Amino acid sequence: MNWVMSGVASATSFNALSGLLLIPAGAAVLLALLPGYRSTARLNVAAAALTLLCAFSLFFRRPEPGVYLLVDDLNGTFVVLTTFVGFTTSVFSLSYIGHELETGRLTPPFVRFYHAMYQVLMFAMNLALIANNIGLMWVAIELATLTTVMMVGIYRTHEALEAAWKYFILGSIGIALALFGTILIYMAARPVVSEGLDAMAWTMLVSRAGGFDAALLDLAFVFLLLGYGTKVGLAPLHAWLPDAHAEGPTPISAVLSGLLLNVALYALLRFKMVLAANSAALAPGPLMVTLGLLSLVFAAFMLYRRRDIKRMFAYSSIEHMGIITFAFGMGGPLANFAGLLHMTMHSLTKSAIFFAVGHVAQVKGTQRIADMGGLTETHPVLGWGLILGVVAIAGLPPLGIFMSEFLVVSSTFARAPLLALVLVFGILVGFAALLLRLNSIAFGAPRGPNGRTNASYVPMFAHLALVLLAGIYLPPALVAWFENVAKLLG
Amino acid sequence: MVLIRDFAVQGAQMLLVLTLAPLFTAYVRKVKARLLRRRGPSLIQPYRDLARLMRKEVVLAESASWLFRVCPYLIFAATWVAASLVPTFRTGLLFSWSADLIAIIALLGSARFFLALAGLDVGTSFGGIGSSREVMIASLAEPAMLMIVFTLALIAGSTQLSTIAAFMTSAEAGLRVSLALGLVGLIMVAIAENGRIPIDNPATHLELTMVHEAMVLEYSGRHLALIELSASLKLILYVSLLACLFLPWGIESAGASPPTLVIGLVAYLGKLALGGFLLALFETSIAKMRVFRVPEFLGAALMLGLLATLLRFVSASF
Amino acid sequence: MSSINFDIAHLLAGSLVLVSFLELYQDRLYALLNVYAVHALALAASVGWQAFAQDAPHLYVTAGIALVFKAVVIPVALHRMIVRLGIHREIEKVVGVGPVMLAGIGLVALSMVVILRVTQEADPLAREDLAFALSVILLGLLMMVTRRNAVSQVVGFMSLENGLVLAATGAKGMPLVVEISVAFSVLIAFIVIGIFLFRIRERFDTVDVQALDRFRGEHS
Amino acid sequence: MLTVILACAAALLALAAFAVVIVRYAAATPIIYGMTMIVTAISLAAAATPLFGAEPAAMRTLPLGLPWLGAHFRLDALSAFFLVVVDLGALCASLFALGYGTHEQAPQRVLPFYPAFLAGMTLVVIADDAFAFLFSWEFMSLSSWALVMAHHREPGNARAGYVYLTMASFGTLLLLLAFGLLAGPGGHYSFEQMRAAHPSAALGALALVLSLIGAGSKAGVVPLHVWLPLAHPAAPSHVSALMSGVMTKVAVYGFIRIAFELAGAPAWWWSMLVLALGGVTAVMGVLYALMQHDLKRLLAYHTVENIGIIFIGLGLALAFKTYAMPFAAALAFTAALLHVFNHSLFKSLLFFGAGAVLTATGERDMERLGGLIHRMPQTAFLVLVGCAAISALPPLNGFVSEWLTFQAILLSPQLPTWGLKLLVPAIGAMLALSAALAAACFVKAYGVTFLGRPRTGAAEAAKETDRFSLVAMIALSAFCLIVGIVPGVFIDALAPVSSSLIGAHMPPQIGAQWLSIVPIAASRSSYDGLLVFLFMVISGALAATAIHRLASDRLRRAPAWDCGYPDLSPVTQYTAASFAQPIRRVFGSLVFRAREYGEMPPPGDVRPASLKVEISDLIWDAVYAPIASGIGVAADRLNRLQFLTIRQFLSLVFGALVILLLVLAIWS
Repeated sequence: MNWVMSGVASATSFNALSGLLLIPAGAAVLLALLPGYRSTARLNVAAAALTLLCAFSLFFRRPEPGVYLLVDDLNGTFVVLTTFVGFTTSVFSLSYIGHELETGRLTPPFVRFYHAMYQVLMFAMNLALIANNIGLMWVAIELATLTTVMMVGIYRTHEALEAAWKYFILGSIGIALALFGTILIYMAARPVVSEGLDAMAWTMLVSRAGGFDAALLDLAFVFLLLGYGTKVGLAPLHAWLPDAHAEGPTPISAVLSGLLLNVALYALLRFKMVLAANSAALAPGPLMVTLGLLSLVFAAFMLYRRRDIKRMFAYSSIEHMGIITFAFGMGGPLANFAGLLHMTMHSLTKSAIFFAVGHVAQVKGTQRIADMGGLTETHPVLGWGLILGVVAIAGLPPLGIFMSEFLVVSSTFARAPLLALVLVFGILVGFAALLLRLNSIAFGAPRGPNGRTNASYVPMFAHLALVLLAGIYLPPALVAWFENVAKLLG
Repeated sequence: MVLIRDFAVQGAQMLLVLTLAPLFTAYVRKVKARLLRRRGPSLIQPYRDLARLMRKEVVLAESASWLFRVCPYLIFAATWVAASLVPTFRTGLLFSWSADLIAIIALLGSARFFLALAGLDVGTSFGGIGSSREVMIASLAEPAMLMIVFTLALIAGSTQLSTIAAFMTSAEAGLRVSLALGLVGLIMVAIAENGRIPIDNPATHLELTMVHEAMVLEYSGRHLALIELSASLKLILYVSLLACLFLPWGIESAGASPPTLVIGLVAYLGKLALGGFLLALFETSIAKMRVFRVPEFLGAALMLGLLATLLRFVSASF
Repeated sequence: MSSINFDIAHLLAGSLVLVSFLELYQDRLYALLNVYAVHALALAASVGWQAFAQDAPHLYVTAGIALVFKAVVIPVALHRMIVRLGIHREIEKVVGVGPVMLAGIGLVALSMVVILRVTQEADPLAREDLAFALSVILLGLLMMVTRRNAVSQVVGFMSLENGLVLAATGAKGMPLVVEISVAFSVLIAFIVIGIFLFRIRERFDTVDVQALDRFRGEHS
Repeated sequence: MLTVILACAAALLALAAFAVVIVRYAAATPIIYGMTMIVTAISLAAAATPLFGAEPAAMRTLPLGLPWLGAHFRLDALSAFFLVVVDLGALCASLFALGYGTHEQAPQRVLPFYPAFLAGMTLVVIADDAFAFLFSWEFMSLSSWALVMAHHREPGNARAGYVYLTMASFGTLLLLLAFGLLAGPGGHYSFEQMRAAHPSAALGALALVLSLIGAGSKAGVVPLHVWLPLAHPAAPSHVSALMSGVMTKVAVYGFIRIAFELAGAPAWWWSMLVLALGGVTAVMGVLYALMQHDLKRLLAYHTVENIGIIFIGLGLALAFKTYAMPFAAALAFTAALLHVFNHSLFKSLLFFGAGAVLTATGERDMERLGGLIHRMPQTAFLVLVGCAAISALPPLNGFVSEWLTFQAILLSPQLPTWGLKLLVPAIGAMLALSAALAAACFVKAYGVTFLGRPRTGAAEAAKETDRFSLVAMIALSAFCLIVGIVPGVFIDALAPVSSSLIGAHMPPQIGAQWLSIVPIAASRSSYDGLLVFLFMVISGALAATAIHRLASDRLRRAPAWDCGYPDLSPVTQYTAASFAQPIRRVFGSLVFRAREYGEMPPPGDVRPASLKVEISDLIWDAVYAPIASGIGVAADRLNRLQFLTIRQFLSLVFGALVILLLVLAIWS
């Protein structure tokens, strides 16, 4: 733990930053050891809540960047979002996993494993976000990937293992490509900065990027884009994503879509900043724009033939990741702001949707869309909650994604009309597909079994309430924060 | 004082068309009969018919509603108002500015609207046939009429009948292609609107060919009398309209002195006589056409109207 | 850096590319494993040389891992697994040797072109190393996508990873290289165990589409 | 005033939230509709004042929406006018729903969304920046979508909702593009900045086309109307009335705002585009309506027709504006706006009537109705007023606005462009044609529904509708009559609107003799609804008195004569399909590829004869079906990518890597 000692100045910041890492890590160990589902699930929630508090404390006192750890406006956003969704998801999984135990889909040892892994995942994501070292970040993202691989396969059904295996293999390739990119960045930085850790520190990379070798940076970015892009789920690197979402436990689907994709995107953004700081390097924008649009349009069409509800929303995640990547690729204060907002809103909304979907799947005992119908009649709260979620994700007001899509589309059209047309086309195609499925799930004569679920609705509606609030009123503090970040992103 | 005189003239015109209408119908019948070498009914036969109908009791179908009984009055009122707005022997009528040519068409449209509804009210198949065909004919005749009105309005710079008539009498009008096209179109529309041969035969009660008569099949007594009177009014209205627009000579414009009034009146009667004669001549020389040929007939009228308007639009720039 | 240092590093890295080509050429699993062992040996030698040349003793650890784990343990384990799963006779290429070799040459050329854009001021050793490493990575990927058999795909992944280690050691003074190579070894162990546990013979490339549909829960 | 209106919008939103809470109680229906009535009445009063007293535009910025921009709201004459349309419609709809809503099977699916829908429409017309505008616009679509889905289990409604929201989203996205264009890369989203920006000709033209498609799809311009006849009838009738009568007008508002104010100086072809679309929309809308036997769908298609008429007026106004003929432009613009107002009146009235019929019989299919005039005399009378008004019969209001439009057309020979010279007469013919066809259509609708004999037991058992519904309909028909006989008052109220957008207004009408309206000069044209009305009343009364004084007033009920073939079965009556047959033959074979397949057994054969009519919607077939199947094919093709093996997925990654490296290699 020498990195704790090395760069951290004040006692409070030490607590906050290390809390982000130590609390999940400690909780993971405890959870792995403790038996009993009820107490461990509560412990899981408590740990997530504490981590969230630590993240909030970063608002008030922000530590100076160290060699290993760094908090600035950019990752502050991500940390708060991650810990928040991590917390609400733990609340959701408290009741969700209970139901899974009751129905016998999971056995107590696996639940213990699940909770421990959950905290490891939190640890890994937090580490990835606050690492000031591209190698450390890489390690953390890989750790997060591996933990989610474990969780995806937790049901041990044929399909789950298949999905986990696919995720594992494709993830490993992503790991490898990202590592090569990381090495290349180091090589580019070494002659300018110095040998050793400094040449991998974000703080150094961004400030000194002007002197780096442009060709190396270009090459590095290609590998990073593909490597981390695999994690983001950009087409054509997305193949693991739908299956992993569909076969894993629903809280993990929520975390995957809501958080892990963001973390990988965060990595891409950081590298984009490095490239943007070097005038000779190729602009990363066009590559991101291309991949983003490709993902958007591809996922939009894929939505039409989905029969599994979770897989469908997984494709919707790909779609939105496409939009976000596109926005960041376009760059400029408006598009960057929109990208950040979209990312935040997507995290909240998509996890809310997965909470709802988890309920639906438990109620109906299946994930097949054909076996669901008339949800607003049989389960009004759940049905309307799901509708609200889908409406939000489809980018309709008064919910938050409307604002970000508004900014992305309108700011793009003034600059690159053709791209905006493709964007609009993709959004519309995806919208129609989602609406088509929503119609059959939420309306019409009830179909399928009408079970009960005792899972909590609170996390879902909490998320949706936040999304609604953001759609109507963004607090100035948040706006200032986002604007700073947007400026950082260039 | 002027107001009272204007009122008097207005009233006179209204009463004139009302009293002349049956006579004109009878006159056309008479001429037709003569042309066919028949003697034909007396000229006052329509008055007798009306009086007899008035005296008879009304036999009302059991399924008839209140609308069926109100319709004759509405139809009569709309037609009469429309007719009273057309200058006959004198322009500058008191209320002429309350409705222009477009409004007159619309008033006739109202009358037809209610007539068609009345046809449907009893719930018989013949009434339905009549209404259905009537609205089909109207759906083409009205636009044709409006296009002709457009032409006239563009030439005269007004949709106001008095203004148009005044313009036509002035030297500016001259001979124009648009006018000729408009005249032909208007005659075609007038024939269709009044259910004359070749569109409809006012004298027939042959089930499958009738239009107007099918709609009023269920009417009897005083209701039928009003309907018949309205039909006569409509006929005289169209002839007056044609006379006013295309043969405006003799219409007295302002400052009514008795001699000019008399001239106007005589001229008007002359025009009516001419119009009726030509109508009868036309009707006797042509056969009734199939119902589904009617759209072609009226389509031609619409095209004429459109052509005339287009010509005006195009030539307005010169 | 002296010219002899450079030449030796160059030679070793180049031999890694050569062995990669050899791997591509093999169509028998046993032979493939043997060639892979050579690949790992070449890597160990290259890393060892870098440790010596850069005077970075920790790189010896990496070299040791390559030598022991990759050149011995893993091939032996895979060898056994092939026997267990009874897949030793299978010829499992998607495309013929000729096109694959041609593609491989194309990839090497591509990596050269891409790396040559890097300015001369960059460390020449790193530059050359990098070109070879990139070639090895691309060839490893090529192998993964042209083989049907899970074991040979693992071999492809491992040679890809060798390329990564080569690149990492070539970057002078890069921290965490050892940790990374350990992490990758663990990853590979996981994959191998996974194949063994789940009896994945051909799960990488099932031709039975209907079976896949069933797995994916997308059948109606 | 703006504050009051904003407070009303907020109150409506609060009501929506409140409705969610209380919806399980039976009293929720009267409470919610009563409250919306009060709120919309206040809002109506607040909105009407700027029209009658010339107040400067009020502005207000709330710290909502886009953070650095805030939500701008502005109440100028145009907003005020449309707000009056919205609030008047909403007021009547709420009143109607006080009675109608009690028959609602699923009030929980209506009550929360109804006030939200009203709030959305209110906010659209007062929004003064692109974000607030589109936000409210889409919110309006969304809440009305929820209302369309209220009766989600009825066949066809799910599809209606789907098509509706998809098209609405399409329109919103296009408007978004238009605003993106007008706002420029700097993101100047407030209308204030856009007004000041004076976009270049190309930019303005593109924005106009986008807004025409975007707002036009919401308004129901052919060929973007497909959702409208599906969605409007699917909603509960008071909502149908609002959607058809009011929401389409809000769309018109959006178009006016962009085309007349934000998109800069118009080019000559703008008006041609708008005119052509308007003409086609008017004729196609009414032809579609003629082919319909579903009462509410017929009304919905008529909305399409009337939107066409409004767009014709707007197109003329644009043309006159282009060539600096302000008075003619003001005339055309006023005609369009007056038609907006009128249509909101009679369309709401007719939908209320349809709702009353629906409640009384449970039927929307005209072929299963008939004879309702005996069972529901008051409703029948009020609907008759509506039918006469929409058929543009004097002295009702529909005629006034169409008359004004005709007058505007008659001014157009002075336009210097050849294209316009040729187009405008054709548009005039189309307008005339659509007016005549509309009358035909309403003869059919009214005759088959209300007249004749009941065709089914349901129609026979119908009962007069409740008092609230009747009062709402009475109010609307009174308005139809009032606007028809004293149009001058309303035209004068529109003067500030046209002065603010056109820079001129029609001459004041109030002072004219006998309350007549004189668009340009008395010698040119004038119309006096009051006199025509009085004239008709007097002559009708005169005839009635004379006859009752002089003639026999005996009356005897007897079986119908029917040329001596009386058949007592109501099935022998003319049906809607048979009524429309002649017109279908004339127009349908061309426009709808209508085909009739009749089978008449030879004499002696006792089999029933049969007649089958096939109608195809060419617009759907030509535009929408290919899009749908194209998306289906693309989705099928791409869907194969879901079922690849891991190796093949890896190949994709590999391929992407190689391509990117190639790009990199070639780049330098």
